[in-house]
Amino acid sequence: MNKRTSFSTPDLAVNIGGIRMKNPVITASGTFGYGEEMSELYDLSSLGGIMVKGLSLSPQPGNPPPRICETPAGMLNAIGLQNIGVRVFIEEKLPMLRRWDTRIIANIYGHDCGEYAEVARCLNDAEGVDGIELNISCPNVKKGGMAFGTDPVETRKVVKAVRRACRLPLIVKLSPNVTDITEFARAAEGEGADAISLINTLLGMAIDIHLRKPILANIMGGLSGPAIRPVALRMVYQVARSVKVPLIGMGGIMNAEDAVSFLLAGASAVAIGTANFVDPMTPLKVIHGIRDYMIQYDMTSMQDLIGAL
Amino acid sequence: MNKRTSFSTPDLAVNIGGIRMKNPVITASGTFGYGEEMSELYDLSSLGGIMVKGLSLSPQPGNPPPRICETPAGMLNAIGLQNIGVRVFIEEKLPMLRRWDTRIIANIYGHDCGEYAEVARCLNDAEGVDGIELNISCPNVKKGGMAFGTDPVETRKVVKAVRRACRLPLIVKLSPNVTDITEFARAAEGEGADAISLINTLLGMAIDIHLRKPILANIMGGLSGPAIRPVALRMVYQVARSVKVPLIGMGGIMNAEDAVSFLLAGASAVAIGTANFVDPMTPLKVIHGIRDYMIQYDMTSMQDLIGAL
Amino acid sequence: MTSEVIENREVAGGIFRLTLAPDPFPATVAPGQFVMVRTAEGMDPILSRAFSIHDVVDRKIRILYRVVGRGTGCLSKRKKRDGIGLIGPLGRGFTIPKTMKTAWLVAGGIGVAPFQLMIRALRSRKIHTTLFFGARTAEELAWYRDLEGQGVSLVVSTDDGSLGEKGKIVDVFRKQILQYQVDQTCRVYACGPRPMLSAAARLCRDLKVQGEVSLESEMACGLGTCMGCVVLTSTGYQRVCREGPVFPADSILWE
Amino acid sequence: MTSEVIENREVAGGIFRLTLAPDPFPATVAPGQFVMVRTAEGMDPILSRAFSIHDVVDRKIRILYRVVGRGTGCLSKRKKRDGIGLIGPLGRGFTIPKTMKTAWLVAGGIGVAPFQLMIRALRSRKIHTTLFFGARTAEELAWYRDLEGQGVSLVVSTDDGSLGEKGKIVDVFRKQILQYQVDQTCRVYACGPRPMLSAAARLCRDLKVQGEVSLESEMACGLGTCMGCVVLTSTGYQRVCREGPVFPADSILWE
Ligand SMILES: Cc1cc2nc3c(=O)[nH]c(=O)nc-3n(C[C@H](O)[C@H](O)[C@H](O)COP(=O)(O)OP(=O)(O)OC[C@H]3O[C@@H](n4cnc5c(N)ncnc54)[C@H](O)[C@@H]3O)c2cc1C
Ligand SMILES: Cc1cc2nc3c(=O)[nH]c(=O)nc-3n(C[C@H](O)[C@H](O)[C@H](O)COP(=O)(O)OP(=O)(O)OC[C@H]3O[C@@H](n4cnc5c(N)ncnc54)[C@H](O)[C@@H]3O)c2cc1C
Ligand SMILES: Cc1cc2nc3c(=O)[nH]c(=O)nc-3n(C[C@H](O)[C@H](O)[C@H](O)COP(=O)(O)O)c2cc1C
Ligand SMILES: Cc1cc2nc3c(=O)[nH]c(=O)nc-3n(C[C@H](O)[C@H](O)[C@H](O)COP(=O)(O)O)c2cc1C
Ligand code: FES
Ligand code: FES
Repeated sequence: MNKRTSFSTPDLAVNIGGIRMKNPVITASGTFGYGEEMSELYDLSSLGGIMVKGLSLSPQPGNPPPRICETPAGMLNAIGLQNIGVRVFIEEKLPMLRRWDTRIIANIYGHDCGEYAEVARCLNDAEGVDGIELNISCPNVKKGGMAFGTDPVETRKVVKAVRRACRLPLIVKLSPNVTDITEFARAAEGEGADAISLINTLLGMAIDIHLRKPILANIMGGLSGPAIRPVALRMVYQVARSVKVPLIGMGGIMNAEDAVSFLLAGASAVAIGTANFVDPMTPLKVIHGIRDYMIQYDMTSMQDLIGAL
Repeated sequence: MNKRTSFSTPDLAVNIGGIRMKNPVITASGTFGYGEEMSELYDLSSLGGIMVKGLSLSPQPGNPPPRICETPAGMLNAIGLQNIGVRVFIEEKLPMLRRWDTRIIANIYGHDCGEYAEVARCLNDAEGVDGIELNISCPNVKKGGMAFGTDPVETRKVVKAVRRACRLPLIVKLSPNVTDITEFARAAEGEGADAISLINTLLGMAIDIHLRKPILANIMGGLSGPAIRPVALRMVYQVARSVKVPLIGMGGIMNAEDAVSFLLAGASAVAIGTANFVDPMTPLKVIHGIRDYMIQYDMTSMQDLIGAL
Repeated sequence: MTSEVIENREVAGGIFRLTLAPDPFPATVAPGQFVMVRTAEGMDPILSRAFSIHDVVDRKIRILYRVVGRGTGCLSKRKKRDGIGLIGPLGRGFTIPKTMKTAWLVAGGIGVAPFQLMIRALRSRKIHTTLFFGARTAEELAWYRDLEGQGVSLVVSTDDGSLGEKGKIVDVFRKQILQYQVDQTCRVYACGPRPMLSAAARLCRDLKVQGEVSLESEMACGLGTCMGCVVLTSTGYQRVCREGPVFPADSILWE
Repeated sequence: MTSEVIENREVAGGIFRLTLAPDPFPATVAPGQFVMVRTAEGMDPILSRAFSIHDVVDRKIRILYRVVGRGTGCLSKRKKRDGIGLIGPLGRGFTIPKTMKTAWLVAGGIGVAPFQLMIRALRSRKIHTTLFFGARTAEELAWYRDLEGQGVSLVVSTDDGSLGEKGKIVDVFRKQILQYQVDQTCRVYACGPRPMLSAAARLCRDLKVQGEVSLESEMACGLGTCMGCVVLTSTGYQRVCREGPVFPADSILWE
């Protein structure tokens, strides 16, 4: 209470496995493109970080449409990781992204460990990438994707391969489609991950009962949005109690209250995904709301908030 | 199209592993009590079946409140299987339930295989139970519950024990909190399950950011409601392609369209859970809606509809 | 069942009175019972909210609610002629023994809601009734002046003393009741925040007067099927929606 | 940005015209662009819906929509003075080359929406314009008589022949256009159901006339970030929300 009288602005800075961010709010991979379009809407320098759309070695066409489908308080997507490829990203998108004073985290995936490592190596040699997020959890591509994230042996292999291939801070993004999420978190940590992000989407499906076929051309897709928040929050809470590396929590965060609940559960930062579609200003509102919450409860630094359940 | 001219009412009857039901709409365990209260609202004889609240050998007090918490398009519950015990159920509730012309399915759980078997034996000897639903998937009790449903070896053991203990049609209810649901379905089928029901709730959590503690006294709870429907539908679709026994699909079914999508995905019957809280008339509306759908598409029996993707 | 909005009026800052015409109109309605209300069309929020039946006039049901969150926020936007889903009346209301002569109603804030209907019932039995009504501010109380014309004594208090006595209504009630000779013909009825109810329950125990409290709890079904709304009583967990919401004050383990 | 509902009027059975006052008003609006609209308060439905900008009058944006599902159902209930979240204008609209002299607009059903603003643009450039407008029934067409005063030729058809010619509007258009001498100063603009658009595209190819089609697709962001709304073109998957919604008719692989 007496701290209140100082009226000091709380310090929102966090260090996520070596990535120093001015605040704990990141935009989730695949929901923010390469930042270009969003920069027309607001100053990206306000963000703690940007996780760019998943990058692979060569450009990918992605899945045929329909790729998305609305569900109660959520959505399914089966984009199939359409992307321009890591080299084009480095040449064409990264220079533009660097103009903003924020951390650029490259989300990557490959079809096998070698390809994962190769993408990481490209980024390691490029100028201006602050960290790598290893997507071992995408449910929408046959090879390279969920298979790595639902078998702890595979998880270990791919993390090891990428760890060797680059010196950048390494974040491993876990799949929620597993029996025991902590097992995968420990596997990633054991192989040298600097941080863990969770959760990716839950595998789901929707059917058009009149056409009598799945709505998504890919049949199944990944469920995101507030619908999955209770599951995401539970997993963050569990993983926070079983590893030491910092966590980036995500899954249905729509506003500052949601973000605070992930921080209290033990995440050191949060990522905003589907909410960017619902209200593109969400990340800014979340940053302000976290600050207001900290002021209300006399918290001066993020350490007062993270895991303070 | 020419069938249409006959104006025959479609036949909604199904046979779920030996349980003959007049229609494929059941009320899900834990969302309908023992039917008593609901019988004040409508004629329970309209239902295909009733799955009663989970029964254990001895009465259980359940978890301390708060036990429920609303979430986006869903809810968390941590009832902790409060129940009157199987013997009191047989003596006091079953005679009343038998008055309705519907199938009574007893949902059971135990703390170990022996207890599971003992509950099944009691029901086997009682008059008027049409089938048993084995709950190996409740996330809200420490022992006896999810542990059995997230380890295929344990699943096999408990199904085997109960299979031996009773001659009643045996339905095994799977937990969705697993990496590969089909593995558990095959395990249950292999040990003699007559049918499989899925899904139980997803393990989730919610936090009160002002009190800085979990909202549920039990910390975690089970997520149900439309939020989880895409996950449930996906699992039904997957399991339908890997076992031969009939499936009872559930998870977020709110109306006839939802129910039809589960039937198309391969379920032979559906159960209505959380929707009973939102609109207690849902099961009746679903029955009528399935009938209307069958008439619209000239389906005469459930065989035309089940798995007709 | 469905109902039509007849009126949805803000009677004080953030407090609304909603008048609904249910179809069909329920056979019986007892004071202290509640209804489950679908506050929004669609699924946000998904669960219905419980509201005490505030009054019954002319085959209309009234509820009184304070806007606190998503559900009541949605409800406050429903307009005349809108349809609203409704279940009820539900639960066990207040009991009024034949031999009763004196009723003390203790209401904290929006906890006053069920007492309008209760006052009608008490008056029709010619029971001498006093309503102790406490609120945070004068504004929350002022609109309730209509009650004065209804043959009940009214004692009010506010947290800030801006109207009536200053302080908690239970304390005001305690001071007054100590001057009475209480016996089996008297009864206390309390509705409001949990700390107020437990204080009222303690008072009843000390004075050896029968008391009834109307509880709140998180509810999913309101019907007794989900087992979500339980409260710990001397006979174990009881459902607030079925065995309650009104319980004998001495049956609740207040911890 | 937010906007205030100025009017939300049912102009024909199930077809509404919504007039919104956005704050701030966008710097530029081109015909064929769209806006993303939050149809409901709260999260049911959670995704915004795309609507073509129907008209701009007096710093107000108008959209024209048919109630088909949950989102448009919610939208139809929004009342005057309600606040509605809005993003836009978005995407690439119709292009009007300097040398153009003749515009043929082909609209199927609610696909007529973007053409009101388009007609204003064409008229201001004194381009000779004919609107071919097909609908299922006379009612869907009748309200649109206002267009007649605007200096465009209007040809209408209905599926049942209850108004105008009987049959699909593309067929009506085909018959008429065959009588013209088409060249580079003519252009076809089409908006409506996908089969209509592909038929229009085929016609353009056959007649060697430039055509533009406005496509629909399932959208999450409307901004170009989710990659959800793609359509297969001769240069691969393109985003309907960013590279479209208006595409050269010959660039789309109609399959
Ligand atoms: C038997 C019964 C009778 C009731 N009668 C009335 C009545 O007559 N008038 C009335 O206004 N309300 C009454 N309530 C409370 C009502 O059901 C709602 O829970 C409350 O209005 C909050 O709903 P909400 O959706 O607006 O808030 P929510 O969005 O659910 O919650 C928002 C905030 O309100 C708090 N909150 C949640 N539930 C309650 C609660 N039960 N009481 C107080 N705060 C809560 C939450 O902690 C949260 O901070 C009654 C509840 C019960 C169980
Ligand atoms: C660029 C663009 C511009 C658009 N402009 C307009 C416009 O000016 N006026 C207008 O009324 N609509 C327009 N739409 C369609 C609009 O965005 C909605 O998708 C449509 O109105 C259905 O929304 P809903 O929520 O009511 O239906 P939903 O609940 O989403 O769906 C209900 C039913 O409608 C069908 N449906 C879903 N999406 C569409 C769609 N895009 N078109 C037709 N049927 C659909 C579904 O298959 C379903 O059967 C446009 C779409 C795009 C992409
Ligand atoms: C349209 C869409 C595309 C996505 N693409 C990626 C991706 O390329 N790589 C990745 O790791 N996660 C991807 N995700 C997952 C999100 O980053 C995030 O983990 C998930 O959506 C949960 O968060 P949310 O509920 O806030 O959206 C995508 C999600 C959506 C909705
Ligand atoms: C309040 C509540 C209590 C439940 N109790 C049980 C139970 O005792 N046994 C059981 O097998 N499942 C229980 N369930 C799970 C449901 O039967 C059902 O599998 C699940 O809720 C998913 O369906 P729904 O989304 O339609 O509710 C319970 C669910 C709820 C919401
Ligand atoms: S609210 Fe469901 S039992 Fe009381
Ligand atoms: S709607 Fe998201 S990219 Fe087009």
